[in-house]
Amino acid sequence: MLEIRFHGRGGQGAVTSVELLAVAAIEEGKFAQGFPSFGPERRGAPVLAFLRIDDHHIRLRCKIANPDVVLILDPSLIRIQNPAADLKPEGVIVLNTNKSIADTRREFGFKHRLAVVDANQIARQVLGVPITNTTMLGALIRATGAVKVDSMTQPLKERFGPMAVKNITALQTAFEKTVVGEAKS
Amino acid sequence: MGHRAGMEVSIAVSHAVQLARAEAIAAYPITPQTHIVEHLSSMVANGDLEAEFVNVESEHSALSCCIGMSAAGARTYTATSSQGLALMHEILFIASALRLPIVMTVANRALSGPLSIWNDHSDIMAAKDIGWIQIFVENGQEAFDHTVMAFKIAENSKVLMPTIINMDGFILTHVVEAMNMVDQDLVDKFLPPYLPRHTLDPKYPVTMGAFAMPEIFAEVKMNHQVALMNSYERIIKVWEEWGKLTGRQYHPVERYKANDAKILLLTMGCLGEVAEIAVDELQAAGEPVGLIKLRLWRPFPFAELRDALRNAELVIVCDRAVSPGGAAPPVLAEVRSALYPLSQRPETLGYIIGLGGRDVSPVSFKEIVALARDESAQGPKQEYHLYGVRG
Amino acid sequence: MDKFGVANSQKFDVYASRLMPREEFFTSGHRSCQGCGEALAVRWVCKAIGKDAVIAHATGCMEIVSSGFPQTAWKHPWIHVAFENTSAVAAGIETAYRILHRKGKLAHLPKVVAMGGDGGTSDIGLQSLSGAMERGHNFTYVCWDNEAYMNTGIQRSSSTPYGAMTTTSPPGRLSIGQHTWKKNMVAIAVAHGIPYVATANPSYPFDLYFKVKKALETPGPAYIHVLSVCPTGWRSATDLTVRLGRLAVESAVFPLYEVVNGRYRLTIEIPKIRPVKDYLKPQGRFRHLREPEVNFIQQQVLERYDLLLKKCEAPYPEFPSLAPLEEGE
Amino acid sequence: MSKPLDQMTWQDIELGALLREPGNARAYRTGDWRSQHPVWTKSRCIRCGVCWTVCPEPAIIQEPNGYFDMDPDYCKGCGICARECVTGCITMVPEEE
Repeated sequence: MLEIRFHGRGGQGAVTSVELLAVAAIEEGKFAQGFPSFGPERRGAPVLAFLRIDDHHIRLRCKIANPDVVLILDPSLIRIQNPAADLKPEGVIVLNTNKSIADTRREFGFKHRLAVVDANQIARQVLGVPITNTTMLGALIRATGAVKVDSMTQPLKERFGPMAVKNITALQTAFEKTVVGEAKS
Repeated sequence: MGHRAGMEVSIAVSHAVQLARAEAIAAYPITPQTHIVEHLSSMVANGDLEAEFVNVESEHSALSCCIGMSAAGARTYTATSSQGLALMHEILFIASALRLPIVMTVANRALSGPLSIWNDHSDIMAAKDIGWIQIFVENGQEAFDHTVMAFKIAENSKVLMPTIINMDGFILTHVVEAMNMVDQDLVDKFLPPYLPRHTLDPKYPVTMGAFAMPEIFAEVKMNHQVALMNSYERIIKVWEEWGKLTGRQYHPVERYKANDAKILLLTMGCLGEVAEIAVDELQAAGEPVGLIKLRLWRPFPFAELRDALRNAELVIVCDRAVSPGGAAPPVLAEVRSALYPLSQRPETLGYIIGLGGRDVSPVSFKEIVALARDESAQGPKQEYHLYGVRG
Repeated sequence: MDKFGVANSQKFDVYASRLMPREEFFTSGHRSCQGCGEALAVRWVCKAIGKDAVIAHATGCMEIVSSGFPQTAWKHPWIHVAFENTSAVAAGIETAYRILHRKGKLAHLPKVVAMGGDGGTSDIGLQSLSGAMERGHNFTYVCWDNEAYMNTGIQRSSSTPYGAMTTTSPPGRLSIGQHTWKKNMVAIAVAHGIPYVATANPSYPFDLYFKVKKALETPGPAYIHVLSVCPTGWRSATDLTVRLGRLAVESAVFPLYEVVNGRYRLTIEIPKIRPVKDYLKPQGRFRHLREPEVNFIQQQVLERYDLLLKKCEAPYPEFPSLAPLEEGE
Repeated sequence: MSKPLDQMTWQDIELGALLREPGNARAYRTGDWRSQHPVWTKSRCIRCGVCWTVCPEPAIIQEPNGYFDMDPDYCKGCGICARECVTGCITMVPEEE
């Protein structure tokens, strides 16, 4: 089972991302479970969203304590809490940043496998707004292979209608531009 | 026959209501029921569901409005949670006394105070004696299936009883997961249009809701009690029919690796599947632990439950509500009471878990089993425990 | 004289009763007190409602006296659910009829009427009534206002008049009895912007009858506030019921008027206002009042009546008409 | 109504305690409540029907000749009819012991 935790802020679309990815995995024939950190979320406040993907029916109904992946939509969140604190040793951090892998490691001390992409820039260019949730899915897929890139098309179309095309482009762009650095011992 | 799809369970429930061709809905928003009614109102607004949706000004009015709708002959649905169910409380009894087949989803949530929007069963346990059929579901598939089936059960001319589907708030309602949907054709064959036995019709005027003097009140209650207990057979029949159509067969008491298990965990709702994982791990380690999941809460399945529990040595009942100052939390109280007449009966211990959204993992269940075994060996220290409380 | 030839008359046209329907929809054998003004009001309202209607009734005197299992005094399809939710029940019935009609399961739409006492209307039932009026359900609400919780033994409500003695507003060394002025339910109903609101009183049965007819024919919510004399709670002689209702109007304590699309209009003119003491005196519930309190009531009644007349004379309605919107393309 | 209330069994109860006989309250005779009853002086009666109009029960019946009388099964003896009679032709008379 693959357990992924999204870190974002209320309004950035972490929950939407999780839902889209869950639907894509299910449409690939897998089982998935996507859910928000339940509660009265307010715009701007740090939020979590959770995703489980497995080949079998998922019976767990608790939070993800030790994720395989943490995805960080907003790098300013790292200053508040360390999203990598409970990440499995073989896990991966997927980060939205304009910095290089080396600079990121230097700044935050991450030892895990690390994937970075400047999703803000891609989102601004492609979508015209700095909303990075769908863009970051490209980075996540690049780093984990959780689903196929093509599997995202249908869920995005259903969710965004005419706006889906741009989101798909943003996702693909991020998939191509994401840089992955292996874990440091 | 249907298709597999990933969606939020609340949306699946609203699709089930749509497939059942509900005609009249009255609801008031309350977390975590909101996604269900949001989707239903958008279906009505888009013409995807030919129904009337009334945005009432309170849950009290929601159920009252549903009573009017159902009494006038419409297939009626509503959903609520927690404080909303509590605000309906008075009217819950009247809906069943009038024998109106309203279907209601309760997104189970803690009752204030302190205010908590998160999941446990204290809302429905405060309403266990309302005279409705009450069913608990474990996952999205079950929530979907049982919503469709509830209409058929409730509207059966021999049943005519309002029916509640209990689904855990957030940890079920707000989760996107894989489910097998069914086609409209199948539902239409399964669920015929609602033919009310009596309605508010000027051509055949009736009086509904007359008051009862002491000479007759108990007879009216007896009539209701017998009807509710008799609904059991119809419920089973409907579940069997659904099982044949979909391959998904449900039972009032579900057993998981319970044969020959000396120790049985007993749960209700979607923590049952979490407990399954604990049971798998415990059995793998050679421990004789199985799981019983109580699906049908009203009418209470005495015979099946006794059958399922009678050969165990220890039954660990995991309640999700407190009965402050009471003899036992609600499920433990009923299970003990059901077992009492047996000459040989297992020991019953109670652990209250997952209150107000507290996370429950397989580890929790394993700990509870260990605690209960100790307690059983040394003799119970207290009537029941609130598991995991600090201090 | 209005178009019915009766309304301006203090005593209605003596032969006019022959023009009214004979059929009784609220039957004998109901168990209201002797001289119950509310039962009289129900009788006339039900005549006005006619056959093709359904009634939702709140808990209260009229429900208790009329529906003791296994007997019912109602010939209409009738449902009682609880005390505070009648409007919601009626809203549900109205909604169900609408969808069943749209789906071709119901040939036509019966009228929907909700009824409740002053407690079930202006106190505990106010929320559901407000909700149903705000949502614009096509129903008529009739409030039986006997000015206290008579069913439970004469406790004060927000509709109990100033100075009245009830079992929970007893006069005493520190109290004159009820010390608040009667809640203006009519103004509350009008504030919802509903198309028809009226006061009525079975001492003027024809005025009452035609107001109910009008309310039923008005699309959307209609509200009728019916003063219902209660000899038991008001401590008045049973034979004075109809007379007291008339005195309430003649003293301007309870003027009869209607508010059609926000425009106020008196339906019964009061050529010469009688002193309130004529109305108060036959009622034991006001017996303890001394002259200063009576004078205060007198002054308040006249001021309030004056304000009502000003509303009737107002060149503009209480709220803009929604008609242009409905007529829009 | 087939059986008196105190002989009805739980099986006799209609589904939802529904009542199917509209207006069957007429089986209950409120005439027993009466301690006085109205008497019409026909010579003064103009057959206007005000008495019929103001009766809350209703317990006033019109005879074929147009005159009114009380329905002894239901009249509770409140006296409103006598009080409201336009010509004063109704008097309330105590019930005989």
